[in-house]
Amino acid sequence: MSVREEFDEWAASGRDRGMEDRHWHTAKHALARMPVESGDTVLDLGCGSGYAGRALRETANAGRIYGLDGSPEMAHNAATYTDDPGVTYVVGDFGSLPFAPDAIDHVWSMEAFYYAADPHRTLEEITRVLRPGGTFYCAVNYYEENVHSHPWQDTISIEMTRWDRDQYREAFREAGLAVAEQDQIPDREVGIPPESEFPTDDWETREAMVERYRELGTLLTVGVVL
Amino acid sequence: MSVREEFDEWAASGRDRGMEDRHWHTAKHALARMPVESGDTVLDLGCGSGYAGRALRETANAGRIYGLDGSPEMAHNAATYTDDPGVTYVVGDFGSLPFAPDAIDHVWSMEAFYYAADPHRTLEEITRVLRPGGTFYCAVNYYEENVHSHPWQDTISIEMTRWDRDQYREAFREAGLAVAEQDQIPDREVGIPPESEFPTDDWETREAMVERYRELGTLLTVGVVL
Amino acid sequence: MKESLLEILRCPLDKHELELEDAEYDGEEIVEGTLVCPECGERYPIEDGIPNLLPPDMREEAPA
Amino acid sequence: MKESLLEILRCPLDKHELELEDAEYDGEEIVEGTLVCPECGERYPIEDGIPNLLPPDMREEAPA
Ligand SMILES: Nc1ncnc2c1ncn2[C@@H]1O[C@H](CSCC[C@H](N)C(=O)O)[C@@H](O)[C@H]1O
Ligand SMILES: Nc1ncnc2c1ncn2[C@@H]1O[C@H](CSCC[C@H](N)C(=O)O)[C@@H](O)[C@H]1O
Repeated sequence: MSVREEFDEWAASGRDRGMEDRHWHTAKHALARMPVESGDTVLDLGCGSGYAGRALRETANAGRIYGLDGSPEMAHNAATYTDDPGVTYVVGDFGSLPFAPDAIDHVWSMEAFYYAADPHRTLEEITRVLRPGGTFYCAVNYYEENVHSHPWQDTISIEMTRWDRDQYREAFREAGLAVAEQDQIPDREVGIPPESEFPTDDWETREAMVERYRELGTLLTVGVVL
Repeated sequence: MSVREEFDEWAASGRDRGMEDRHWHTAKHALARMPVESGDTVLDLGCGSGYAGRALRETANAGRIYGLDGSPEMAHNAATYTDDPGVTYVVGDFGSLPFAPDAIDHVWSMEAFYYAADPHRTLEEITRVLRPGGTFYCAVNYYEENVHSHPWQDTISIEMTRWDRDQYREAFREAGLAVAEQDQIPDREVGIPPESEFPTDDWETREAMVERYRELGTLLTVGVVL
Repeated sequence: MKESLLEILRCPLDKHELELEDAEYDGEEIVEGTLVCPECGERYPIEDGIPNLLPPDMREEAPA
Repeated sequence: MKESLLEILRCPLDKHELELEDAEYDGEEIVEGTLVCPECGERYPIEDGIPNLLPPDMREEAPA
């Protein structure tokens, strides 16, 4: 199945809003760190429901938000959640961004980057569309150190990239992005049931669930175009 | 009183270790985000007891740490806390760093930057000694939004710079540092007594103490040399 | 989408500027139309106001 | 301090390289000595292994 088919299906079944609720727990902390100035242009790669861009309009007074997604259904859903004229959705692929060079001040991507068919090429594309000094905020829950995310590949038809922390930093630098920060942001909000309720449908042990959310969390890598 | 006199006195009375204990609560989170690679050279500006540089040697395998402090007593104390040959202390002033251009991979500074007599000049000096792509991690508890820090100026003879978040970002950019991140890191460790114990010697209300530590926290601004 | 979007949008294949054809407007919003790359000739549809700039080989309809 | 530190240390006033004089060693460590700037002639003491590179006007002893 293609990205479009897979995620059109997710969008049609309402998973875009479900992801928004869950991802917000850690995404909001990363969004709050972004050096977005009033009037800046921000690109949200794999925007899903588009919540991140809308948040940056409200909190950082971003001037223009472009939400790009490979799934037309996702982009169309996102468009129905806002009538803000500063927010625009575009259907496109991570492999060949349909934007002019230096057109973007900051790129955001949550839980999407690892679906890129060629992640190195995507990083080069990001470097191309960002102006010098622009940042790429790349947040992922699927990464090598998060052993609890490894089985996700079995549930989806698209090949996923599972880099570790070092590989993210190295690939950023290869593409011309200086690494400014790397962090793991814990999810302190998801409810973890008491010991007596384990195993649950999703978790063998309470310990594993605590490790996944409170300790490993979301891997954030921040790059800056030199 | 000069920086040297003021802080020599602090060092002589053991306040260097006291600051280390308190600052560690938030400094460790910022240190953990730094993109320090094995073998990198890190400069700690206003190193005090020198704990931050020693931590980066241990956790990130930094190759060389230079701890610079304007107080000879601070630097001499710091030297007695380690015999690691990768760690070197230097007495010097923020206004004219005694280092070659491009010599440093990353600069760290905790609770010290605002003592610079001319903070703009210090930022230019930092840009000069950092290599392109190098980062400046600037962490401060004394800043405009932290109203609880405002009275600190009355307790010290050195003039302190009290910028707000915007002023930090603007000054970084003026000096040639792209802003990669700005964040306020809460101190979740300092013990806050129960309501019944307020007012304490230091705090009128519990609410104020909670705001100071759990909400406002340490302001971190990260710059990258273009 | 707004017409001003053309300033920043590029053909995903050759990064050339795009030209707008057959535009239908709803106020300032372009709701239907086609973006054409004068360099490679590729055509990209605007559907419901959203331009579809997937490379052509990724754009086919899902099998019914 | 180690002699290799000279590669990176500069005169705080004019950023010129520094030269080492009157060095006393303890193994590889220079424990006492003077760093001299051949450009401006300024002299910086090494005390207990720690070079003092404060600009001269900031270096005076505290009033006794
Ligand atoms: N190659 C590709 N090009 C463009 N979008 C892609 C893509 N691969 C996956 N996507 C999109 O990336 C999204 C991943 S789900 C994450 C959505 C959103 N960022 C959130 O935090 O909830 C999906 O909407 C999917 O359609
Ligand atoms: N202009 C200046 N040049 C060099 N060092 C300075 C300075 N002004 C203040 N300092 C030093 O900055 C330190 C501030 S106290 C903070 C120490 C340490 N970073 C910590 O986190 O605990 C003091 O050691 C003081 O001597």
